[in-house]
Amino acid sequence: MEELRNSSLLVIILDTNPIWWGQNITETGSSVCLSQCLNSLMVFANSHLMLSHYNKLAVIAAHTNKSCFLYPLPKPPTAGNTTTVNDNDTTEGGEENAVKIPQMGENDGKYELFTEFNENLKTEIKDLILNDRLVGELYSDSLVAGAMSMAMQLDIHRIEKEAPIGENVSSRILVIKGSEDNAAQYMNFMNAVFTAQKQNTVIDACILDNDSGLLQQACDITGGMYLKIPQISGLLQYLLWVFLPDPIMRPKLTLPPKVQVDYRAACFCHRNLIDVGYVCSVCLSIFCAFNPICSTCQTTFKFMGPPKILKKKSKKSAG
Amino acid sequence: MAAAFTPRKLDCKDLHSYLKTLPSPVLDRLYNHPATCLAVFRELPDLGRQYVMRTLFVEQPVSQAVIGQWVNNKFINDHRYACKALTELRVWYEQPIPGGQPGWVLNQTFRNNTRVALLGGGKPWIGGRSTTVDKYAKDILFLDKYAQERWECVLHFMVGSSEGIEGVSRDIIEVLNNSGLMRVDATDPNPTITPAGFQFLLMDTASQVWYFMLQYLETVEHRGMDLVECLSFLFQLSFSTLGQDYTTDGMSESQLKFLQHLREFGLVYQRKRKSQRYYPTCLAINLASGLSNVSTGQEKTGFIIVETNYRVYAYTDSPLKIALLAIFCDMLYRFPTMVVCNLSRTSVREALIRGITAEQILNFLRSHAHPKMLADTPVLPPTITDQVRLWELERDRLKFNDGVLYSQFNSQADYELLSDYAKDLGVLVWENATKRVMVVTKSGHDDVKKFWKRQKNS
Amino acid sequence: MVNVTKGVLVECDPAMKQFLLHLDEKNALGRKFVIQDLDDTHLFISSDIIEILQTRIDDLMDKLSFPLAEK
Amino acid sequence: MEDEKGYRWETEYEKTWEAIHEDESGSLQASIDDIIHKAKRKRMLEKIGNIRLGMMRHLYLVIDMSETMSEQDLKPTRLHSTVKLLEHFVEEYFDQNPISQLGVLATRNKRAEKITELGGNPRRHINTLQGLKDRKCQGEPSLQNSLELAIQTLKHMPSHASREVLIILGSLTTCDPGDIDNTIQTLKDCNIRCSIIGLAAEISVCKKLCKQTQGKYNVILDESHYKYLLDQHISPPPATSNTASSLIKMGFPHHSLSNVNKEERPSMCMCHLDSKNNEGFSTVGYFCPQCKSKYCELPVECKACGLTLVSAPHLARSYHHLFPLDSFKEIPRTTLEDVEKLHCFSCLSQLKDINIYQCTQCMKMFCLDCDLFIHETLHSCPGCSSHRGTQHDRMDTT
Repeated sequence: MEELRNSSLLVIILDTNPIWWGQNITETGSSVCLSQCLNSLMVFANSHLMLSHYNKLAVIAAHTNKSCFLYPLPKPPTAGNTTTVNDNDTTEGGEENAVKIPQMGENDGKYELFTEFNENLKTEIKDLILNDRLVGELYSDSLVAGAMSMAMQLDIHRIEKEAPIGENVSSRILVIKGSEDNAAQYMNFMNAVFTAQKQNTVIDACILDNDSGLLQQACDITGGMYLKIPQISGLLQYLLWVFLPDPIMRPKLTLPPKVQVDYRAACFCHRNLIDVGYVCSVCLSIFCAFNPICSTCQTTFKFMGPPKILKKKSKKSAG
Repeated sequence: MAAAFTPRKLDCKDLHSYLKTLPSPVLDRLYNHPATCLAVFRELPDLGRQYVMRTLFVEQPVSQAVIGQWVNNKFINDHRYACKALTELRVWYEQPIPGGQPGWVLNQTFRNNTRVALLGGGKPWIGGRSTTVDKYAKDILFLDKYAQERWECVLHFMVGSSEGIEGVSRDIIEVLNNSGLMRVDATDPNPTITPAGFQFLLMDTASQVWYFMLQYLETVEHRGMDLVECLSFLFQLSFSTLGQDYTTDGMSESQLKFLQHLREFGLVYQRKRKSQRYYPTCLAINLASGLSNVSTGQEKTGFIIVETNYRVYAYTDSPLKIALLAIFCDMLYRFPTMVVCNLSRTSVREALIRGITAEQILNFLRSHAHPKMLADTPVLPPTITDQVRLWELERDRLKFNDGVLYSQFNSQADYELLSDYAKDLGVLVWENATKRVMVVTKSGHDDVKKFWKRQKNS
Repeated sequence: MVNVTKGVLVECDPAMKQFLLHLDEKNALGRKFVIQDLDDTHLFISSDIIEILQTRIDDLMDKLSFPLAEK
Repeated sequence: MEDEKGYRWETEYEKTWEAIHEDESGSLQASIDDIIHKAKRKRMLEKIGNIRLGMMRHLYLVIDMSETMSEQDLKPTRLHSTVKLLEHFVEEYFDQNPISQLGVLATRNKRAEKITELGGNPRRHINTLQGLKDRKCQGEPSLQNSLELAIQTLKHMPSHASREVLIILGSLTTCDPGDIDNTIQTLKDCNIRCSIIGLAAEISVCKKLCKQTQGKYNVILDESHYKYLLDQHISPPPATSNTASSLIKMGFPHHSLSNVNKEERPSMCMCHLDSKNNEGFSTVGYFCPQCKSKYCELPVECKACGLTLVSAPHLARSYHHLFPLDSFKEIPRTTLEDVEKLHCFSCLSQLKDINIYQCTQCMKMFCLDCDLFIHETLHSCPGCSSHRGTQHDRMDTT
């Protein structure tokens, strides 16, 4: 059927912010908790792996104080196996603890690769959440940008080093997020988005609660899908419907229309979203009001009346 | 005589076309195992897979109109193709929805077992992982080497080299003979390789294994084994983990026998015949990828460099690989780790006469190309590819068809009567109405002759 | 009345056809073998000649080709 | 003499054996790896640090279309090769300088002509550049005429922007109507930076022109060097001391889609007003926040109220020039304990190279490939951005 074999790498970034998940249950009275969402996620991830022998998967948690890989995990070299990212032909299970198998999930009709992935994911999430107690402060936003940078790196690494010749790896990132945007990570976030655009990596976003301006931009720039789902309980159906088809498939399917993207910028001084602002000609910092000195690069601006008139004047005087 | 001149292309079916040949009760039984469902699912067209995923959790039939709307109008052909594939494999069938409109509903067995594979539940797979630690645990390197050795034994046997012949069992020889890859001549007790066999040798390992297994499966029922059980087990193997050991507990009589055969082919490793534990090898696991007719990334790195001056350098010391090259190259020099040979018109022609196609030769060179060559696009120098194809075309300048010439008809009416009849039978190969001359095939001649006699008499 | 002759239908390019006609005319294979000249790309010939014809054509092709690589 | 190095191509290959040393086992592999590895990192380390850059660039590309450009020392011809490289250049230019503008001039038959106006749309420039391939190379170029043509437009550009001319010169002669020194003086007065890439040999007048206008003058060695020289013009140049700095008022327009507001009427966009067909007539587009004129793409200067319209990502794309990521510390692998257990933070592979790279802020370890990728493409450290303590943008800390 196809000459080139297409494999697709899906990197799922899951927002595991404890504050948002906690609030979600207490405030909205929603009965959906992280573990249920995780179940949907695992079915979705399994489905992705099921689609093709060559499909690959990684899951990264964007937590409140750090972001880290949930799957695959760096292997201790004792396993005698250098491949770390999941690949159906190579193994994850070459570990010595064969005795452990009956404990991890009842041995049932599930494809063992799925079983293994699901068990790993559960353990890692558990570790992550239990460790929360050790960290003092919790924040209501998550480190999505870090997770995205990690995803980009993994992606690049795979494409350049591991993909055999003739294999066409298309990769995409799916962000499942409930908490609010993290304004402090704006630059890191945008850098990751531009990198994704350059590498032809599609960024999809599945939003559980607050609309995210940053992710809207990210999806629009990279040509991905942005979807805010009406109820979290229907997560699995939305995932299977909208996010399972890879970008090559998408033009063939009828999918939800694109959303309106808010391309406004946040000013550097107050982090407000603005329609009209002032930009330093030297460092491109954005300000919501006119300042004589740029707070970023310390440039002194020539003060020549209101900037708009200055612009026209300078044009005329030069001409 | 004329038939020998048209080389028979080795027909290697993919899973889809193989399954289509199976009767539907067999298919339904096959879907009783989650592994088969997975394998079939992966063979479906892209859109088909999306349809299955969307309807997997919907119990009622879904209106055909609704499914049609899932797809962009421009891709209606893809949609039809996907629907056809799903129906052919009995993954879904037609059932009216409550309003009376036509709908599709997933095959219940398929649905249940795909869900089991995806979500868990249900019965464990046959055998399953061993629960104890193997004292003689084998690592992946060992298994790869083992599988390669076993498989190369089969290939060695085919090219008639003496290496590792003792590893080839009667069963293997039987399969090779049955499939027409080798032939026993009256004069020589040892089987010799056929043109089909040469084509087989030039395929990549995954396709070889798959072709071989297909041929083997044809003979399974003669051996008193159950086809469905064997197939299920084979699919299960292809979804197992390399380097993991599995137990033989719970396997049926057929399957145990099947396992022994697989052991001979090198698809599984078992330390001793009676051992309760086996390791699937990469041959078995790559079967799933061989299904879609693509080479696997597991192949050894290439060793061949082809230069524009028709010279071929092969960095290998494997007698098998050298023997393979010798099928279509003139050997020039041989060194401990490399051989030098020439692609020449005579050598390629010899290969072509054996029924090997130019495409197969080029494909072999391409798929075993040295990493240095892979860096270029195209991998092979265009002069070489063109010339090899030209050599093939050159042999095709004459096409012979045994036939019978009908000429000197008395009237145009007679001519038209006969030519129309021959046309209807599909045996007319050439005609010229103005000259009143026509040629029919040899096989069609008898029918046409009878018809003519009847016409004359009436 | 109809005349029925058994033989072999040959399909080839016009150049090749001319070569065959030439062989036939010159009695190069020891005898005549073309039964009927059908059209530009088709000939009808006697079937027992094919083997000899094959080798003759191979000879021709050998003469036409040059050794491409030096040994 | 600064020109001494790389002047003769042989210089690079003199005493090459001195760089190679055998290791204990007598293999050369280690030292070859080392050379490759150094070459990889070299480009990265050459990058300039945090100085004031002219971020809003107005650049005129002048392409020599004289007879000399049909010469075949670059394959297939100088012109074809140039056009191919310039296509890449234009794309990269707009990628790295999203709010900048570019225009193309050509010179042949002693004249200069405008191929494309200054504009911010890479597609349009690339299409016209491709069209140039089919045009004939004729006569002599005129340096002065092309410079005058560039000056005409560039001198009207706002004073805070950087004004630049980049000339690709294949010819060794120029046919000028007047004294080029006067033109050079005008260029200096207008603060226009001129750079020239010569395809043949060094010419005194070019050198003088570039020196006086603070541009760069280089002559190519071969095609890869040509590309390398062009690449050097992609990153914004340091701002000249007399560039005025000011705060520019900019608008961040809303993008509206047709399906959002049903009762909204379709309207004509400002950029396609002159077009004859229906292009640009829809409800979709960007609306100027000040006067509500509609445009179909950004960045653009509003034709009605003069406001520069950009989107936030356009600005964000340039930030990495201003806040470059510090280089990572190079640590030889052997000095570390437990090397076997180490793996690259971002790609999870085991660290096997001779050197390991460590971010000075978050102390995470990276492999060489990831190090290069982080500094060349990603521009932010994955380690820092995935921890609360180190996540803050560099622009907050500066």
